[in-house]
Amino acid sequence: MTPALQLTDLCKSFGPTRIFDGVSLSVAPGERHAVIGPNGAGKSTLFHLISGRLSPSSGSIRLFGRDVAGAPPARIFASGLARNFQINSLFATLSARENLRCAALIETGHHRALWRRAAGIRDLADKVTEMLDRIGLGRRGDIPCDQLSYSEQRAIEIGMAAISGRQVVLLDEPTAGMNHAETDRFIDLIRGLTEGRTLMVVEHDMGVVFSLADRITVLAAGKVVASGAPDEIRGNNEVREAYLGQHAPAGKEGAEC
Amino acid sequence: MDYFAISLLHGLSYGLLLFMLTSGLTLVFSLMGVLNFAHASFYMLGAYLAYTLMPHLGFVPALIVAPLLVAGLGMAVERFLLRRAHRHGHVAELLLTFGLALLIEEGVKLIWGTASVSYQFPAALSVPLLRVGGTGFPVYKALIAAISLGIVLGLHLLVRRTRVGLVIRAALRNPGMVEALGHNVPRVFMLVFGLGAGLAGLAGVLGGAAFVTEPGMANAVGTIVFVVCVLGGMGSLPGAFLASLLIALIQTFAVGIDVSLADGFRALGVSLPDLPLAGMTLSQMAPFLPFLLMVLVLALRPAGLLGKASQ
Amino acid sequence: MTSALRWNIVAAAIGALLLIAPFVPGGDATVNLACMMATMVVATLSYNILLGQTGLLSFGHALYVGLGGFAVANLANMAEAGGWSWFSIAYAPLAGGLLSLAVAAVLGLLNTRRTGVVFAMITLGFAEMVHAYALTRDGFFGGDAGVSFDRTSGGRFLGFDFGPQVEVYGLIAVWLVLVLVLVAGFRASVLGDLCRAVRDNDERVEFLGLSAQGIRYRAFCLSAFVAGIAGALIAINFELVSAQILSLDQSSAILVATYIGGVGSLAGSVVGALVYVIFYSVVSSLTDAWPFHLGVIFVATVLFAPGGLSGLAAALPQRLRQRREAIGLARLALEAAAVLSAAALYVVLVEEAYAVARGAAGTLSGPRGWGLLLLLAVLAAAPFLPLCRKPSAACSREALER
Amino acid sequence: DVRIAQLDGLSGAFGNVGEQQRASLQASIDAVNAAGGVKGEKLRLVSIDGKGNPQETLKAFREAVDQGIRIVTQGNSSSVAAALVKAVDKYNRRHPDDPVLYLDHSALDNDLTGKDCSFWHFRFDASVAMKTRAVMKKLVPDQSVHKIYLINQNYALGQQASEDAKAELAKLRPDVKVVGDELHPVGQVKDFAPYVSKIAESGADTVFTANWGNDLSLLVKAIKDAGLKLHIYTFYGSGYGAPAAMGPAAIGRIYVASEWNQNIQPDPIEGFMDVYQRKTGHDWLFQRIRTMVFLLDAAMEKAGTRDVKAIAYAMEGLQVDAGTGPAWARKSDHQMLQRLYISRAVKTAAAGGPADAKYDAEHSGTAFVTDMVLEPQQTAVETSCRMKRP
Amino acid sequence: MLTIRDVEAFYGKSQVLRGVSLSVAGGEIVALLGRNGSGRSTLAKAIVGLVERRGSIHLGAEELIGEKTFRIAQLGVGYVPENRDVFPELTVEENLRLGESARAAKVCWRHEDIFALFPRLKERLKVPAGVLSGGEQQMLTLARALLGNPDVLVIDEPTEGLAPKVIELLAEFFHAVRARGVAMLLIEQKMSLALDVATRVAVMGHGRIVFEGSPRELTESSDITREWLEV
Ligand SMILES: Nc1ncnc2c1ncn2[C@@H]1O[C@H](COP(=O)(O)OP(=O)(O)OP(=O)(O)O)[C@@H](O)[C@H]1O
Ligand SMILES: Nc1ncnc2c1ncn2[C@@H]1O[C@H](COP(=O)(O)OP(=O)(O)OP(=O)(O)O)[C@@H](O)[C@H]1O
Ligand SMILES: CC(C)C[C@H](N)C(=O)O
Ligand SMILES: [Mg+2]
Ligand SMILES: [Mg+2]
Repeated sequence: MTPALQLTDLCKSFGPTRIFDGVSLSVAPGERHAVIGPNGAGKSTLFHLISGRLSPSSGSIRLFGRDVAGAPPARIFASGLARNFQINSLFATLSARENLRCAALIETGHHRALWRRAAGIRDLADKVTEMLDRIGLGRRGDIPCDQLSYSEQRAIEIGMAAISGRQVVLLDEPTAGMNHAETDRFIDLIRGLTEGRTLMVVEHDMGVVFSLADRITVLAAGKVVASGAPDEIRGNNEVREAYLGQHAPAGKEGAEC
Repeated sequence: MDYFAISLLHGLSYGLLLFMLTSGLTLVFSLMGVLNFAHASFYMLGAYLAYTLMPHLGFVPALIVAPLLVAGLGMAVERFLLRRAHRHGHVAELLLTFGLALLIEEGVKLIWGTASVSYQFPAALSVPLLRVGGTGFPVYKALIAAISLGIVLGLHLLVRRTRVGLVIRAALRNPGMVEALGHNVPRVFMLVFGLGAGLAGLAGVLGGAAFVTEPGMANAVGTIVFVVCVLGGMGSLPGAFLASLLIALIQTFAVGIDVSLADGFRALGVSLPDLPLAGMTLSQMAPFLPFLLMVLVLALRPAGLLGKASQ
Repeated sequence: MTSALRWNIVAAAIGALLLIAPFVPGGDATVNLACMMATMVVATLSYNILLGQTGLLSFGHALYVGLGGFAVANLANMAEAGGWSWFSIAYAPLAGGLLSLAVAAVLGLLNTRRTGVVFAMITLGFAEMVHAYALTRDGFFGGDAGVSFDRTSGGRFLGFDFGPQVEVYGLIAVWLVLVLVLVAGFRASVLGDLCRAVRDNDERVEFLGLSAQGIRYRAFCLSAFVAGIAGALIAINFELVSAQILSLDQSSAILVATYIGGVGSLAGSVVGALVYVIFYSVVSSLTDAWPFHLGVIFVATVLFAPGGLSGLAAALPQRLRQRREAIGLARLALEAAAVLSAAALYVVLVEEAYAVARGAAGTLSGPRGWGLLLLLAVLAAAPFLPLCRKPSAACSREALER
Repeated sequence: DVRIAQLDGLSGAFGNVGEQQRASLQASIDAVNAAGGVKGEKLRLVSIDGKGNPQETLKAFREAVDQGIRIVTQGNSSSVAAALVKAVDKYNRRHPDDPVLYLDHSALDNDLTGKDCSFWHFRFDASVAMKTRAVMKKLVPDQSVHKIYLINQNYALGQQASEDAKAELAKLRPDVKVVGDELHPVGQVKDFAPYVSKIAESGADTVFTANWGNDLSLLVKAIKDAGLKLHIYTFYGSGYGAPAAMGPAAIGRIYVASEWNQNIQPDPIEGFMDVYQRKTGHDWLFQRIRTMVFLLDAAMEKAGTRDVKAIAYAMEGLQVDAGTGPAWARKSDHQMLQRLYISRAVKTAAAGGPADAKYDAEHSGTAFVTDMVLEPQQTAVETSCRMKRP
Repeated sequence: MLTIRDVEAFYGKSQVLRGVSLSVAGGEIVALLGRNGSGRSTLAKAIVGLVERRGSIHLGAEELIGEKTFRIAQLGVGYVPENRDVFPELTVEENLRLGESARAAKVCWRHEDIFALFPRLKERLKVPAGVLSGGEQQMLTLARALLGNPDVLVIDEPTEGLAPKVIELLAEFFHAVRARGVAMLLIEQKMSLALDVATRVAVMGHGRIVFEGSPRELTESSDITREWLEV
């Protein structure tokens, strides 16, 4: 079976700074794959490369077998990949409903019917209403989203990635900034929304990672240091040391004035 | 050859004046993110104020006082108007200065009339400084070049050497956060805007006397200044310098070239069809050459000559 | 008020206006005024598409207005020279719109690559270039003198030759309605949604599989098309187009009108155009200070009412109600009177300044004038006078609300 | 009252010219009113700013007509005049019972009394062709002229001046070389130094220009700043800021062809000019405007009605005193024929110049005095006008 | 050190804080917990003057309400915002320089101290802050606030986006800062961390303080945690 996503020998540098040095990774269709690693390891950059925000210095990215390395975001989306953003990136003055509507256009095929009355497209409206309910904004769907709280905006981010109907969904720290209860709710939500799809997720919350992921890849210093089932990773010493940490030494703090 | 030399002198003098004008605009834009549409209006005010002050104070004091007055006005504008508009975003700021330009023009018409006023350099400065062939190059044009160069160098040092530049650039994105770090952002903004206005005023004192002082002068020079800014790359001072000289030289020399595109090709043995632009001589094209240049450059380099490409 | 309801009210108001305009007393003057208003509405509507919906600030919109005008003028002259009896000025605006559309389709490829200030400057560059070119070249642009034509050239249309101003008014009104329907349709359409999305966050649009530039490009072309129609109507109204129609002045007129009315809404565009034309033609015949007044209104709008007059009108009833609850009816009336007096004071002073500048004897000199000034000043300052100030609670709330 | 609408541009690049014309119109109208008006009715001036461009002028025209005004006047510039004539014609075609009369005080475009002539249009200044020929009367005999540079504004007036000058020179002084034929944009050039460098490079000894307004004053200023010693033949060099810009450098160099100079002897308008200059601070420059208002007055008296058509018919061929002698509007094309003067710049009498150089121009210390006089008949040129009369 | 009394805060017309009183003494870490949207960030903004507010907030003897934000900062309040407000166009170094202040305070922070704490930043000094990873940006905002030598630190969600190992490190660091007598108001989602470092906890619900006490008391009062924290 062709992997949903296959990265081979991916390299990326910004000027002299080398972020990736030959990363290879493969995600099977239907798999929930988590990427973890220390801050600045390049997880978000990886997502940017896959989704077309950045283009790789070398190496290939295959989406269902098709090479999309360096393609523009819209093309990659068309090939079946959607994402959210670690730092919210919504249509600020549009309502949640309208945000979702825009995200669902391609999936429903209405992006060509540019002149149809947007609110009058039945299947689109139904889909959006359903998604609003699922992300818990059923009654707040018509408020401009810059007036919603941070976590509500995070929910829209996820909703947009989900409603787009893409086969592969990338979520960058979807639960950052949420408390436990919220986080639990979102894990369920994400699980439901990505049912039958391929999910790639970046998280620092190990609770989320271990409850969501089928497989985990650990990224550090521009390389894949480990990849495997959650239990393998949990037990991996190298990962512990590079990332999870247990008795990390404290830094030296300010001197007396 | 004489023609070339004298035109070069004229072009450089004009170019440096243009740069003094543009540098104020670029400064305000790159530091505050405000594209000040009223910039050329401050230029006009400089000229008119100097015109009014000169009989009372004499030329040199007027040269100093008028820009200071304009700078003061600029600060008042920032303090009482721009600061309010800032809350509504950059477009609101741009539109505010746009409205201000309309108001200043009307105000000038109200106070000084719709006709041009006879504001000129004192006779002592209009004598030729040097002669190239039979043609004189007046002292005042040399003066313009010298003052422009001096001011601009000083400005450059000021911005590079102080922390003020940093505060402003940061405040551009997120003024609240800069304030939360303990910087008096509003005051810095006010000073910068005043400085920009003052520079425009000084350019006006010089430019008004060299050319014409009339209510339309702001519009006439305003669009050229914007072209310079965009051509050089928005917010880039070196870009503005390059573009100012480029545009000034092109405008100066184009006047002297009575050759059309069609002529050029004919010399190469190709005859062009009778297209609208092909038959025009360069001197006829002079009025819109700057725009043409800008459009061509942007087609090839969307960020302008020295502008940073933004994602 | 829901947007649909508001839209219906506006539509009804426009309909009524269209119908009665020619019959209002005042004869030709009224019809002329109505013609100018209607053409301006078309222009602001086209700008609404660009700035209001797509967030693209253009300083060169005049280019597309102008091209539409020149297209019609030249067509009419060709019709006259060639004795085309099938031609009628009635549908010539379509040709104007199409020419602008065609030019926008080419220039837009370059323009719409950028947004914000750079977009504004590029559009300005194109417009100024064509403006400067038009001034010096005879032929299509007619040079300094422009292109005059006769709108009755060609044959009749439904029995009208459009010589009389009333017939022209009818023609403009019909086109206005068509354009309104078009723009309203656009706003509610999927494209309208996408334009607003691009306005808010063009990068994100790309990650939804759509091309932001493509959307900007479509909005730009559509807006140019409507602008071309506006220009054609302006041309038909005056039977002349000159390079002036391509100038920055023309672009700023449209910008100012659209913004004063309220940039985000259709109603705003309509209101803005009406206000602008009233200043441009009615107020201008009363006072030389009209551009100053208009400028002040524009600046005040930018500062205090970013939603424009229409936004202000929509929010006003609620604000008044809140204010009344906060401070009571009497004091509200006092404040309203103060605001009106301040406005009157401003007008009186500016008018006086203009009168003095023109060398006219100041109307304010003498005890009557001073009395009036004093009265207005006192009224304007009334809410701040200690006598009128209510103690305690009301005051602190007020301070807070400010 | 009989209202006359002035539609000249009062703002924009040439607003200063419009303002002076307004003052001249007002003074002339005041003079008529002081003498009892038209059959007891006063003339009244209504100025509507046409901003110097066709589009705004047509709007102003419409405004005037809406106000019930049926006599309009305008003169700056020729391009506006061309549009206005057409608009007036169309209006009159559609309103045959209530037509409008257009009195053109300054627009020189040959076509206005040539192929585009109209029954409703009367022109009170000499046409480009007439002025060019007048200039040539002075220039042709001058044997110090060898190389001439033509520099003109790029619109009807300048284009025709350049064409006519070249044609005349080819006919009358084939030995004179035209070393430059420049058409520059109207009202946009802020610094003529580049053009002047070009003139210097060409080796010209003489310049011919029909420029006016700032385009004239800036041109001569640049010539002066460059220290070039050239003879300058102009249509308008005694006004529009040119004397002020050149100062004494003008003396012996500038020639003007016009219907008026301030120092015509003996003073034909007795005191009128003094009052005007004292009141407005401007030189009295537009004698033709006074003639125009006087002719209108005379025609209205003669027609005995306010019917514009009758007035227009009455104006044709009617002779008035232009102050400088008799003047009348030729019936065939409605072109005013009047004396034309070639004037030259001299030191004022006060500064030791000739005795008749009494009034200096724009406080510049130079005065314009008569060098040559052309009688009305001498100034006439043939016309191609085929006028349609109602 | 920081005394908040009856503070109300507004976004335009909508009131978010409805009479909050809370105080933080020098050397104390008060953790502020609460559900999403309960108004904790708004309280932080109210302290530094980034939102419209009334009531009274004292820093020592100084009243902060009515003061401009930059004055509040100069008086010694350091603020770490929740959404990593770095200045994206400026380099990391420039961001840090903006945070510096010559204030004489209990604790003086030098660049070396910062780099010892966040070595990652030292490597990235010359890059524009906008390209930093989420976690790096979080470190930068912390570092920047520290360089201002504040007496009171208001920290909004510092752990968001940080790797577990760094969070551990952070906990140590909080203790150390506290030991120097700096007062800290810590807004945090991660209960474990909050309870670990805090000397006192407060819980916010619907714009009010609904609980105040020691960490132990909070863990014991299960009704509070159930009702206001959904744990
Ligand atoms: N345009 C750029 N130029 C230079 N360096 C960059 C650029 N973009 C990213 N980087 C660097 O690449 C590294 C990886 O960043 P990335 O955002 O992918 O990290 P991350 O793994 O998502 O970290 P976190 O968990 O903190 O979000 C960072 O050190 C960052 O500074
Ligand atoms: N700019 C704003 N305009 C209007 N309402 C706002 C704004 N910012 C926040 N709010 C509202 O204020 C309330 C409190 O928000 P606040 O950010 O203080 O919550 P929080 O406790 O920090 O929650 P979170 O965990 O989501 O950060 C929320 O209901 C939110 O919708
Ligand atoms: C006022 C005049 C100088 C106008 C000029 N004669 C023209 O025809 O344009
Ligand atoms: Mg990241
Ligand atoms: Mg928060």
